[in-house]
Amino acid sequence: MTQSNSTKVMTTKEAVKRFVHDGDTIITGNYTEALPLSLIFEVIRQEKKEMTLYSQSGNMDAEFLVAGDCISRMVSTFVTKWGGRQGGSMVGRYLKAGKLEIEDYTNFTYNAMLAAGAAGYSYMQVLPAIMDTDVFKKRGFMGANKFGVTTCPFTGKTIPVVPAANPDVCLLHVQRADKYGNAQHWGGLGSTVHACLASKNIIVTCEEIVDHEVIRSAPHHTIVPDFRVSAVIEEPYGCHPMELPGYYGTDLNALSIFMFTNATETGLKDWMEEWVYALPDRSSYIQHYIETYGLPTLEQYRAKPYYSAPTNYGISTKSLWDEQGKSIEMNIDFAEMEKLIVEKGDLVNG
Amino acid sequence: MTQSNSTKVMTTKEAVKRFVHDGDTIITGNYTEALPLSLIFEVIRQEKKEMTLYSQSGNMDAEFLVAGDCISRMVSTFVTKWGGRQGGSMVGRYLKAGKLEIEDYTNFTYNAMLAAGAAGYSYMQVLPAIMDTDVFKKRGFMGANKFGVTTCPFTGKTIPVVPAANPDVCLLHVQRADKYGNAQHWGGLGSTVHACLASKNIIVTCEEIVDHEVIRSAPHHTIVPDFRVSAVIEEPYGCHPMELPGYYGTDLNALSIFMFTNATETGLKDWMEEWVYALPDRSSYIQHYIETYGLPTLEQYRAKPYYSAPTNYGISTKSLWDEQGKSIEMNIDFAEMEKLIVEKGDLVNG
Amino acid sequence: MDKPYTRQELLVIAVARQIKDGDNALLGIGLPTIAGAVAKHNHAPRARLMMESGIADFDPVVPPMHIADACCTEGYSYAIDLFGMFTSITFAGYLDKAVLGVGQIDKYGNLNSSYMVSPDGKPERITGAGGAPEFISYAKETILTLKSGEFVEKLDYFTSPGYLGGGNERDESGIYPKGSGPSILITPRAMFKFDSKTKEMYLSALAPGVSLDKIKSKIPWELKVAQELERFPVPTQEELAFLRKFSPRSCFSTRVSNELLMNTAIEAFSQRAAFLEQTRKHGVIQNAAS
Amino acid sequence: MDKPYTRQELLVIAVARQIKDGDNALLGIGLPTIAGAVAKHNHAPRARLMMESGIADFDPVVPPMHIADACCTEGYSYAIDLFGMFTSITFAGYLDKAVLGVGQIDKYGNLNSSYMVSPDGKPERITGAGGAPEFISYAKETILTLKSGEFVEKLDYFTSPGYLGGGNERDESGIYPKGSGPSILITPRAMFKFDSKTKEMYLSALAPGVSLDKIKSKIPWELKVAQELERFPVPTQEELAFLRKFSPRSCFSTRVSNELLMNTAIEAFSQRAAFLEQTRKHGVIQNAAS
Repeated sequence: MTQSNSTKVMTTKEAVKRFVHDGDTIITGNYTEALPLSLIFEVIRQEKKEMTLYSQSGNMDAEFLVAGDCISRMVSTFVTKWGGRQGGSMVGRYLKAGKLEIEDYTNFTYNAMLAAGAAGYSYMQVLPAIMDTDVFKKRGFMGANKFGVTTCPFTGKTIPVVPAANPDVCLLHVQRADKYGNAQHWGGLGSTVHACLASKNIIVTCEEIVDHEVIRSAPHHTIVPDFRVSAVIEEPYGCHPMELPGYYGTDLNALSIFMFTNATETGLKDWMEEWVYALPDRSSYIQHYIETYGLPTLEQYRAKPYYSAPTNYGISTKSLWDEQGKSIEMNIDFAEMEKLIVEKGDLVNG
Repeated sequence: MTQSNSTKVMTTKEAVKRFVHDGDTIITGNYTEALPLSLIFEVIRQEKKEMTLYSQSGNMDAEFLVAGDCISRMVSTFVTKWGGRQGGSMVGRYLKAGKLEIEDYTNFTYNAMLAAGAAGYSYMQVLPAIMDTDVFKKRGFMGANKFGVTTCPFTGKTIPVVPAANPDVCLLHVQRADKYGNAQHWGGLGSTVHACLASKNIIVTCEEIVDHEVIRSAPHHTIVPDFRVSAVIEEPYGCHPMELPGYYGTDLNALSIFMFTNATETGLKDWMEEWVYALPDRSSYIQHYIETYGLPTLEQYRAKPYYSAPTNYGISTKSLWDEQGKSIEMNIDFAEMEKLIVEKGDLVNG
Repeated sequence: MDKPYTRQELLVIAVARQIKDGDNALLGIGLPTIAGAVAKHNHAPRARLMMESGIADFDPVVPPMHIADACCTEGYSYAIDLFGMFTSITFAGYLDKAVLGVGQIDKYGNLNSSYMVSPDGKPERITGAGGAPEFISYAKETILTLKSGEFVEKLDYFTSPGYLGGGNERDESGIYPKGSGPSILITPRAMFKFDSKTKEMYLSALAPGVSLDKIKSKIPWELKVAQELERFPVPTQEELAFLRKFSPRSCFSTRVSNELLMNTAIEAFSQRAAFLEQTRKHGVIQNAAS
Repeated sequence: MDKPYTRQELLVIAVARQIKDGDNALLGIGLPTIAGAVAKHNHAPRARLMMESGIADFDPVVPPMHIADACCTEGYSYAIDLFGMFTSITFAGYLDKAVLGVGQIDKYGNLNSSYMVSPDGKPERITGAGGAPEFISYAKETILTLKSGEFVEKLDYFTSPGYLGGGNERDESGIYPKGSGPSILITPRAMFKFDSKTKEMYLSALAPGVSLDKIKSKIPWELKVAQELERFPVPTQEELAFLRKFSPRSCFSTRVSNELLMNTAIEAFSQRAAFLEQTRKHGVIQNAAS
C-alpha cells in the first residue's frame, strides 16, 4: 500500500511490533553488507514465529533468526558456514534436525523473483541454462511454482521463468533517510532495491535521519521512496558488526567471536542470551559492547573519509522574471502583464 | 562487443566516421534533456543514409536527422511539433510526403524493447492493457514482430510482450567521462541506460574528460561502463541548445529561433545550411553562436551551483598490517610471518 | 476587489485543485506540470509530483518544457528510470493520479493522441502515445484536461483506454485495476464526469459565462447533463499570484502566448545584432568554446 | 636466493596469472578475489574485477569477506545491481572470465556446491548455488579453483553446468554461448584442462614435488594425462611480496590460518579485559552510542 505522510519515525520496538507478525514472509533487504541486525535482534526479542525468511546469502541474518526459532521456511541461494568447516551453520543444524525447510535458488533466479514482484509482474524470465541444473529440477516447498517455462513468440525458444515474490515485510539498514522515509544507500547494490520494492511493508533503520533537503540534493542515492516506507528509525550502528560504507568497517573482533560462538548451537544461543535477549535495544547493545571490549575497540572501526567527487544539479534559469522584475519571455513587468491580461485575455470575470 | 582498452579518445568526426554507417540502426541515448546534438550534426554532415532511428521522444534529434535525409525508418512514441500547431514538424512533413515510415510504440513498450536488448533477453513483458489499443493492433514495418504474447505459467494469463531491440550505435551526451569511456550522468534517467546497454556501439560525448579517480569516487553515477564504449569525446556544449544539469540550462533564445525556422521545411533546412553544414565541428558552432548573438547570450545560460550532499564511501581498515607493521590478524610482523611460513607452511621450494 | 482572471487560468487552477496533499501524481508535460506546481505551492505541499522520465517527487523551478527537463532535477527526492516509473510505481499500484492532456476523446473517455484523419481521408500524425496508454490504464484515477482537443463520436486511432465500450467493460476485462479510469475531464469552459453505471461522459459543471448550448455544439453526441451542476472552483488571489509568477504565459491562449514570446525573441535578437555590430568594430568577440 | 613459498601461494598466483589485462573478470569470494588483486597489481592493471553484487571494476583495499564487502566500494567505477550483473554484463556476453571455487566436480567440469550425501545416505547442506550456475554458463571462459573440494564420479547434486555429459553436448544444446565452459581447474598440487573433443578433464600440469600417483589417488576415474605436461607458473618475488602484504594468511592452509586468527583474537580480548578492569576502576567508560 502507499504509505501515508503521517509520522513514520518510531522506535525499532514499535516498528517490529506494528509491522512484523507471526507467519509473515520477511526479507533481508540488504545483501551481505549492512545487514539489518538491530531489526533482526528485535524480531527475535519479540519472539515472532513460523515466518518464511527470504535471505539471498543466508548470512548472519539467517543464523540469528533461525537460532531465535522465528523461521520455519527459508528461500535462499546460500548458507554461510559461520561456524567454519567443522562447526557449520545454525541453518545447517536446523535443516538437519528437520526444524527448517529450505527452497534453493541461485543468486540470479532469487533476484528475478523479486524483480518480478517489484515490477508488479507475475513472473520474470531467467537464463535458460538453469534448466540443466538440479536447482531447476529438484523442488522443495515451492513445488511446481518454483520454476515454470514460457515460449518466446519471436524466437520460438523455451524460456524458464520464476514466479513473483512479494514478501510482507522488508528489513533494511541504510546510511541516511529523511523523516518521511526516503532512504539512501551507497555501496554494493545486490538485489536490495528489488527486495524493498517487492515488499508490502518496508522498515528502514538508518545511521542518521537527515533533513529532507539533503535527500533532495542527492536523488540518485534514494533506493526506496518515502511512499513505500512504513517506519523509519535512527539507529546508529544498526548493522554492527557488519560494515556500512562511510560509517564503519566490518568489526573483525566481533566477527571472530561470532565465528567462535557459532561453532556449536549452544555457543550461539548462549551468546544471544547475553547480546540479544538481555538487552532491550541497539543503544544498550553498543553500550554493552563498549563495557565489554572498550571504546577503542569500537572506535578503531570508524570509517575514514573517502568522499565522492561533487555533482552539480544546478540550472541557469531560476525564474521567468529577471532581476529587474521583467518577464524574460515577454519583456514586460508584472503590472504591465496584468494590464495585458485585461486587454488580450479571455476573461472569466471583471 | 567488449571494447578494448586502446585509446577511445578521438574527435566527433572520427567517431562518427568509424562507428556510424549507412543503413545502421541508431538510437538517441538521452531522453529529452542532453540530446547528443553535436554527434547528430556530424552524422548529418557525413551524409549517412537510409538509417533507422530509435528516438523515444521524436524531439530535436529526430527533426534534424530527418531534415538531413539520414533516416528512412523511425521507431518512436512521440513526434514533438517543434514548428507549432500550424507548422507541425519535420517528421510529420516527411511522413506525409512518404519519405519516412514510423512504427509507433508507447514510452513503456519502447523502453521494454531496450530493456530486453540490454539484458540479452529476446523479449520483455509489457503491461496487459496495451492489448486494447491500436498501438498494439495496428502494425507498421515491424509487422507481426511489433508485439507478441506469452502465457504466464503461474497465473495462466495472457501477457503481451515486445521483442528485444539492439541498435547498432547509441549516441550519448553526458556531464563527464574518463578516457576509458566510463560515462557519468545525473538528472532525468528516462530509458537512457537501457538505450546504451542494448546497443552494439556507444559513442559518448561529454562536457569534460575527468581523471579516472573522479569516476571511481562516484560509481553510482556511471551509467555506461568503459568496456561498452567505443569512442569518447570531450565536447563542451555538446547538447546545446538543450540543457545539462550542472553545466547549462535550456537556451531559450536558441529554442525560439529553432521554433521559428522549423515552422517550414525550407526554414529549417536553410538554418541547417548555416549552422550544421557550413561549420566543421561543435567548437566552430559555438564560435558562430557567439559571433551571431554575443557571448552574454550564451553566458546567461550557464548553470548556477546546486551541489549534492557529500557521500562518504570510506571504510576503517585500509591494510591488514597496522601502523607498527604488525599483522592485525596474527599479531606478528612481516619477518616473523615469513619465519612462520618456513615453520608451518606447506612449502613448494626451499 | 478580485483581480480579473482568464479561462486559461481557471483551467490550470481547477486541475490543480484535483491534486491532493500526499498524492503520487504523474503529470503530463504542459498544463499538468504547471497545475502540479500550483497545487504543491497552495494546498498540497507533500504531493509527490512525478514525470515519466523517472523524476519523482520534484518541485519545478520554472515550467518544464519536456518530461526530463532539468528545471525539475535541481532538488528532487527519487531518481528512478522510466522502466521503474511504469512498473514499480504505476503497474504495481502506487500511482494515485495521472493528469493528462487530451487530443481526441470519445464519450467513454477513450483517447487518441496519435493520428487524425484529414479531410482527404488520410491519417495525419499528431503527437503520439507517449506514456498515456499505460498511465490511464494503471493509475488509480486519471484527471483529463482539454484545451484545444476535440470530442468525437469515434476515435481516428485508439491510443489510450478510458472505459472502452462503457458499462462494466473495463472492470470486467480483468486487466485494469478495479475502479480505475478517467474520473474527470476539465476544459476552460466546462467539467465532465463519467456515469458510475454506463461510464458515459456527462456535463458536471459549467464555467461562469458559458452556455450549455455552446458546450453541446462541440460535442457530436447527445450530451447528458448532471441533474444538479457543480460549481467551478473560484481561483484564490494566492493561486493567481503564484501562477502568474511561476508561469506568466499561462494566463493567455496559446495563440496570444506564442505571439508575445516570438515578439520578445525578435526584439532581443535585433538589439543584440546592433550590440554585436558595435563590439565587432572594436574586436572584442571572444571564443568561449576554446 | 628466492624465498620459500607455499602450495597455497602457488595456487593464488597460478590463478592470478589466468587473469589478463583488460579482462572483465567475475570473482567468487575468497581465493578468486585475492588472485584478482594480485593480477591487478602485478600484470593486469586494467583488468576489471567484478563481484556479483554489482560492484564492477573494483580494486579491493583488503581481502573481501563477502560479495558486497565495503572494502571493494572505496573507489570503484561502476555500481550496477545484481540483476544487471547477470543480465547486461553476463548473459549479454560481456563477461570474459569467471573465477569460481569448487566443492564437488565431475570429469566434465560439472559442479556441486549445494548438498553432499553423508555416509548415512542423507543429503547434507553445504553452501549453495550462489551465482555459480549462471556465471559458468554464460562467461566466455571459467577458471575453477579447488582447495578442499573433491573429485567425484557422479555429483550428489547438479548445481552448475560444466560440459554436461561431455562431447558436443554443451555447444549443441543451443542455450550456452559457443565455446564457453570451464577452461582450467587449478589446485595447490595440479592443473587440469578439458579435452577439446571429449570435454573430459585431463591433467595438464603437476606442481613441483607432487607425484602423479598422489593426484590419481584423489580421482575416482581413470585420469587422462597430457602427453606433455605444462610447467606450473613460478611465483615472482614481486607477486609474493604483494600477496603477503595484501592477504597475509593466504600463505597458510585454512587450518593453520584459522588457528592463528583465533589465537590473536583470544589474546587481544584477554588484554582488553585487563585494560577494562583498569579503566572500570577509574570510572572512565563512556557511552559512545548516546
